[in-house]
Amino acid sequence: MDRALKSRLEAQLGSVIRGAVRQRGDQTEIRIAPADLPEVLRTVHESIDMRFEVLADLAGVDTGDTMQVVLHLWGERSSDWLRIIVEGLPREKPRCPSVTFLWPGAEWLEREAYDMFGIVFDGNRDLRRIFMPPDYQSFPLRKDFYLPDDASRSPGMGVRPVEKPHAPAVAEPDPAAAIRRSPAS
Amino acid sequence: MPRRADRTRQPGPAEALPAAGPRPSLDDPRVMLDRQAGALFEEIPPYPARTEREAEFYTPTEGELFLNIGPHHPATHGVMRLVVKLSGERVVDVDPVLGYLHRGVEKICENSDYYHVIDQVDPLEYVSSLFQEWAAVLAFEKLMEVEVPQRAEYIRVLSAELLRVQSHTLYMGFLALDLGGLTPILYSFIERDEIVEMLAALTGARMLFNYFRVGGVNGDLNHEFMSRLGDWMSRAGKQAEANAALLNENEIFVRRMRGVGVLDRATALGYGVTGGNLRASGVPFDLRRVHPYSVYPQLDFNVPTRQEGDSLARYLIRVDEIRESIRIIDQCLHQMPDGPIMAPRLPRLLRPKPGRAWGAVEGPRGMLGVYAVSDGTDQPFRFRIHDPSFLNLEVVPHLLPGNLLADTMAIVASLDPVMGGIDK
Amino acid sequence: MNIIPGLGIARGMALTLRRFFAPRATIQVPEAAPDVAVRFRGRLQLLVDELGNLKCETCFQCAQACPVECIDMGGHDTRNRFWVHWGAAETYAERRQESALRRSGRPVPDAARRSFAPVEMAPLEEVLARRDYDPEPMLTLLEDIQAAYGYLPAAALLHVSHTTGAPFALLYGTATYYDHLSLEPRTRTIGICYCAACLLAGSARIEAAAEAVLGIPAGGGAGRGGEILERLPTHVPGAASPLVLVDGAAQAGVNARNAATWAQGLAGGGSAPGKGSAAGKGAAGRGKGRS
Amino acid sequence: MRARAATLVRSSWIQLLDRLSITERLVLLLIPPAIGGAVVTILAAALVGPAFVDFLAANLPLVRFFVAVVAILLLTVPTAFVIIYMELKVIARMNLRVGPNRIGPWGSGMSVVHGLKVLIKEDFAPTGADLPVYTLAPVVTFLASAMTLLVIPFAPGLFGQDLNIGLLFFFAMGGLTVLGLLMAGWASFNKYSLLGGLRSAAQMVSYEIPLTLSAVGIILLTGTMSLNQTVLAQSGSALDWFVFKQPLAFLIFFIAATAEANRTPFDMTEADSEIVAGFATEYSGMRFGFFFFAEYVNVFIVSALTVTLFFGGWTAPFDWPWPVSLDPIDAWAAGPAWIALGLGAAILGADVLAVVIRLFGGRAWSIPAAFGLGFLVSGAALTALLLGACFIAFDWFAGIVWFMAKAYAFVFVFVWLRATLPRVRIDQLMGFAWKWLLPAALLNLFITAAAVILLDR
Repeated sequence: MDRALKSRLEAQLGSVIRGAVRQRGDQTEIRIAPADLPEVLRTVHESIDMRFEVLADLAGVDTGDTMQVVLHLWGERSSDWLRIIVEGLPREKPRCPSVTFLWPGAEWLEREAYDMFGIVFDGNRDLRRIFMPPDYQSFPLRKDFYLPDDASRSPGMGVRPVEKPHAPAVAEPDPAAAIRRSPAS
Repeated sequence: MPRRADRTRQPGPAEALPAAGPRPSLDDPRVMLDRQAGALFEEIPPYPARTEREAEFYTPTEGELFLNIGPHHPATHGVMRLVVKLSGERVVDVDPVLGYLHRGVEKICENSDYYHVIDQVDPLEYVSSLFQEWAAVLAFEKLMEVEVPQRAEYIRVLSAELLRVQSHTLYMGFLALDLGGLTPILYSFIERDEIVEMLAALTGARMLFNYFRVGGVNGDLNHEFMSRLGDWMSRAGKQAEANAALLNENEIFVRRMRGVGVLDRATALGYGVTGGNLRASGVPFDLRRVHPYSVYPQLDFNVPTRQEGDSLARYLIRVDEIRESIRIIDQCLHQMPDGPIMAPRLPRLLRPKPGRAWGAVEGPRGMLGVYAVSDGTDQPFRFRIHDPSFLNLEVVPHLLPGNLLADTMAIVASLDPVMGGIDK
Repeated sequence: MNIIPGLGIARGMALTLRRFFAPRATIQVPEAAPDVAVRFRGRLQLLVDELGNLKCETCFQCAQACPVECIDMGGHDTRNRFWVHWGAAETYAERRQESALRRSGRPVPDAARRSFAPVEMAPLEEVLARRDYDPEPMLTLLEDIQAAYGYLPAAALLHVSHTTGAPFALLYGTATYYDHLSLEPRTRTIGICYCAACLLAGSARIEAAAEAVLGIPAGGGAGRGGEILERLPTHVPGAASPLVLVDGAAQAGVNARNAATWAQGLAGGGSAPGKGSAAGKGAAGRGKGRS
Repeated sequence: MRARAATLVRSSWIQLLDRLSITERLVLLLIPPAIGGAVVTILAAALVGPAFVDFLAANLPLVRFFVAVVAILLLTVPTAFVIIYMELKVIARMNLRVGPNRIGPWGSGMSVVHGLKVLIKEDFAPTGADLPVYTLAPVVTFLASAMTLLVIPFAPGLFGQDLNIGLLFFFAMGGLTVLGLLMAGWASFNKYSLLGGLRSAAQMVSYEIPLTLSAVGIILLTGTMSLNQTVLAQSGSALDWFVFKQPLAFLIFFIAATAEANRTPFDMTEADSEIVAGFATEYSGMRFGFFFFAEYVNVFIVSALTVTLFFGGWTAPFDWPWPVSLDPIDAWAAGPAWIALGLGAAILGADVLAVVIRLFGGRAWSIPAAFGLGFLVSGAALTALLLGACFIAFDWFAGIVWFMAKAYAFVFVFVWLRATLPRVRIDQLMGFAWKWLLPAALLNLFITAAAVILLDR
C-alpha cells in the first residue's frame, strides 16, 4: 500500500476525485466523472512524482444501473497499481472521452469496450466493432444480455430473451468521416 | 437493385430491431459471387465504412490492391486476418480483423463459479495456459485475501517458468517456419513435448492444465515429474543452444530480421506493448521485477533488454529469457521449502466479499491481467481478461507500412501473438 | 553474424546433417506405447476394482463439476424403458441442443420428456369421478386408466397424483411394477399376407375376423389398443396356411377355420392360438427372400 | 429360313454366354478383336512393312528423336517419384522424424500414392480464370522442364540429341519455365497467384544472367556448347573436372541454379508462408500435379547439368584399378546360352540354399518358404553379379551409374538445403543476384578468358 501515492493524488486531484482514495492490497483506486478523465490522466501521466506510463488495461463494466470504464495504470514511481474508475455513465447512452491522446494503443481497448458494452469513446477515430460481426446488434457483456443456455439464470424450461437488441450506440458521424466509397466503385 | 441499396444504407439508431430484409454478411454466398448483380466479386468489406479510419483504409488509390492474409493462411497464428493494402510488394497499410475465435470467455466466466473460471481461462493462451490461470488466481486471492503457502508459490513459479521455456521454444520454431525454415519448428516441438509431458506428470494435462487453485496448487510435486525434470535440466541449456544455432547465426535469418519492424520506446509504451517486445525496445518492464508477485523477489535472475527494437532483438530477447528461466527453475529446485500446498480453511464454494481486485503476472508474451469484481455471490460479477497479445498485435499496423509483404510474417511472428488470447 | 560469410549457414547445414544420423524422436504410437504420465488425466474412463466392479457410485459430482459440461450421466432405467438423465435437465448436455434449437426458433424435441406429453384428460376425469378421486385401490385405478387410454400416459399419472394426492413415485412404481401395465402406447402390427396362395388358403377370412374384433379397417389407422392391421405384399408359394405376422413373428396354424378364435385372442393381448414356430419363421424368411 | 437360322445361332450364342462366368465371357468377347488385330497387323506388316522400315532407315535421326522424346517423357515420372520420396524421407530424418513408413518398404511407395492422389482429385478452375491459359500453363511448365532433358548426356552414346548448341538450348528451355509460371499466375485470377507469377518472372530473369555467364567460362575452356563434348573434355580422373578449374563459376552456378529451380532458400514463387502457394494456389488435381512434377524434374535437371558441367558427367572419378575385360566373350551372340546359364545358376543356387536353410534353420522354415528365400537370395546375388558384369562390360552402363550417383548426390544437397535454410526476402534475392552474383560471374569470365589467352599461347 502506497500511502505517498494517496496523499499525492489527494493533493493534486482532490477536487475531481469522487469519494475517498481507496487502497487495498497493492491497488489504489480513485473514482472520477467522465468529463474529468483527460485531465486526471494527464496529471497522473505527466506529474513528476507519479509518472504512470503504462496503461495496463481499460475495461468496461456494467453495474446493472450504470456503466463504468475502469483503467489500470502502472508507474515506476509507485509500488501500487492505480485504478481509475470512471463512473456514472448512463446505460442508455454511455459516453466517455477517449484516452487515445495519451496512449494510442488504447484504441483497440476502447473498441473492445464499445463492442462489448456499447460505450462510445469520444475522440477514438476507429470506434467500430472488433470481435463481433459488423452487423451485430447487441452488446454481449451487458448484464441484460443473458447467455442463451445460462443454467444459473434460466432455471426450468422457459425460453428467455436470447439477445436483446439494443439501439446501436453509434458515434455521431463526423463530417470528415463522410468520405465513403460510392457504391459504383 | 434493392439489395445493393439496402447494403449501403447506414444503420441508424432508429433501427432498434434487426432489419426484416436480408442483411448482408460475409458468409452470404450471394455477396461473394453474383454475376447478375453485375459484380463478380464484392469488395471488402461489404459494409459501408463506419469510421473515418475505415473509410480511409478501404479507399485505395491508384496501383494499390488489397490482400487478405488470413483467416485461413499458412502463416497466420491461429485465425487472424490481416487486410493488407499493397503497392506492388510493399505494404501501404494494414487493417487487422479480429473475432474469428471469439468465444465470449469473459461472459462465460461471469456465469461460472470461481473454480470453474480457472478452467475456462485455460484455453485463452493455449500455448502457455498456466499464466492465464495464474492471473485469475492472483486476482481471486486478492479478493479473498488468502495467504498462499510458500511451497505452493515455488511450485507455481517452477511450473510456470517451465512453460515459459516451452512457449519461447515454440516461438522460435514458428518464427522460423514463417520465414520458410522447415526444421526448427520440429526441434521446437521435440523440446516442447518433453516439457509438456513433464508438466502432464505434475498437473495431469499437457496443454490445458487446470492446475492452480485459489490458495495453492492442485497436487504436489511427484517423483515422476521430478525425474523427468532432472533428466531435462541436465541437457536443457545445451539443447536450447543447439536448436538456436540453426537460426542465431544463420545469415539469411539474421538479414531478414535485422532492422525490420523497429518499435521505438515511446511507441511501445504508447501502444501498451509489454513483455519481450517491450524489453526489446529498451524498457526493462518485467512484472516479475517491477511489480513482484509470488516468490520472484527471492529469486535471482536478470531482465534481458535490448535497445534495437527490431524483430531480431525481439527474437534474441526470447533466447536470453530461456536461459534466465532455466536459472530460475534451478533456483526453485534448490530453494523449494517443505509444507502444505494449499491454504488452510478455504470453503468449498468460494464467495469472496464484495470488492475489486486486479492481478497481473508476466506471461511469455507480456502482462496478463485479470480484473475481477465480486458482488458477494459465488460467481464473479465482472471478470475482465487483459491479454498481452491483444496490444502486441495492435502495433502491427504501425510497424508494417513500408515493409515488404514477406516482412509481414517476420514482424507478426516476432511479436508472437496467440489468437486464443486476443479473441477471448 | 560471422566474420566469414556463409559460416553460419555451414554450421546449420552441419547440424542438420548430424541430426540426419541421430536417433528418431518419433513415437510410433500404435506400435509403441507412448510414455504417459501416471497422473495424466486425459483418459476418460470408468475405473473398475480388482473384482471387476465399477468403481463409479453414480454420485454425479463429476457431472455437476465439469466446467465445460462434457461429462454427462445418463442411461436406461432399470426396466430398460426410458433414457434417463439424472439431475436437472438443463444442467446437462441436452441443454446445449435445446438452446441451439431455441435460438434458431425451432421446436425443441425432448426425448426425456416425451412421455409427459399432454393427453386428453376427459376419459381420465371420468374414471376418477367414477371412483370419487380415491387412489386407494391403485391397481384397479391404473387398470381402468389403461383401459381408457390403451396405455398409461405419464401425464395422466401426473394428473392423478395432482388431483388425488397420491405420490407420483408410488403411482409410477406401481405402474412399472406390473407387466400388464404399460407406460407406452402398445402398438401391435398385425400383417396378413394377401398373395394369391394365401387368399386361397383363407387370409380374407382371417382379415375379416381381425377387423371385426379390433374395430379397424385393414390398412387404416390404429385401433383402441394401438393395433395396426395391414396387408403384406409378400409372396408365399404353395402355402398350407396363410402367412400372418404379429409384430414380425409368424403365427403358425392360423387358418380360415380358427380365425375367429385367434382374433378374440388378439383383443385380449395374447398372440396365440399358435405360437411363432420355426416353420412359420421359415415361411416368412422364404417369402421375404423371393419378393 | 435364313432368319430362323440366324435366330437359332443367336439364341444358342446367348445360351452359351449364360453358362459362362463373367471372366470367361470377357475372354470370349476379347478373342475376335484379338484375332482381327493380329490379322490386320500381319497384313499391314506384309504390305507396307518394308517401305516403312526403309523410310525409318532413311530418316534415322527422326526415329532417334521420337524415341528420345518418348523415353524422356517416361523418364520424368520415376525421377519425380524418387525425388519426392527423397525429399519426404531426407527432410524427415533431418527433422528427427520417421517420414513415410507405411506404404511399401520404408514408405517408398509414398510418392506413387501421392501421384495417384493427385490423379483422382477434382480438377477445377476458379471463377474468373482465363481457362485456356490456365489449362496450358502447367503443360508449358512441365514440357519446358522435360525438354531440357533432351540434351543431357546420361552416358556415352546415351543422350537425346547431341546438339552443338546444347547449353544454349538448355538455357532457352529453362527460361521457358518462367513463361508457364507467369501464365499460371496471371490466369488463376487470384492475387496470391499473381504475386507468385510476377515474383517468378523477376527472379528467373535475374538469375538467368549469372547462371549463363558462369557457364560461359566453361564454353571458353572447351570451345563448344555441346554438352557431350563438355563431358568428354573432362574425361580422365577427378582432377580433370571443371569444378577445380572453375570453382567460382561452380559456386555461382549452383546458387543461381537453386534459384532457377525455385528451391529453398530461393523459393519465392511458392513461398507458402507469404503467398499461400504462389502461382499454384488455385491449381488442383493433375494440373497441380504437372507443376509438382515440373518442380522435381527441374531439381534433377539442375543437378544433372551441374554434374555435366562441373563434375565430369558420366566419367568415373578414377580409373578402374584392375582392368578387367570381358571382350573375349561375345555377350550378344552368346545370349541364349547366358540366359540358360543364369537360370540354371539361379535354380541351382535356390536348391542349395534351400537345403542349407532347412539344415540350419530347422523346423521354422517350411519347404516352400525355404525355397522361396533361397530363390530370392540367389536371385539377388545373381542380379548383383550381372549388374557388376554390366558395369565392367558396358561403358554406357558404368556411365549411367556414375552419372546418376553424382546427380542424386546433388539432389540430396538440394533437399538438405531445403531442410536447413529459411527463405530469403525478395529484395535481398534480387540484390544478391545483381550486386554479387553478376559481378562475380563477370570476374570469373574475365579471369577465365585471360587464363585461356595466357596459357594457350
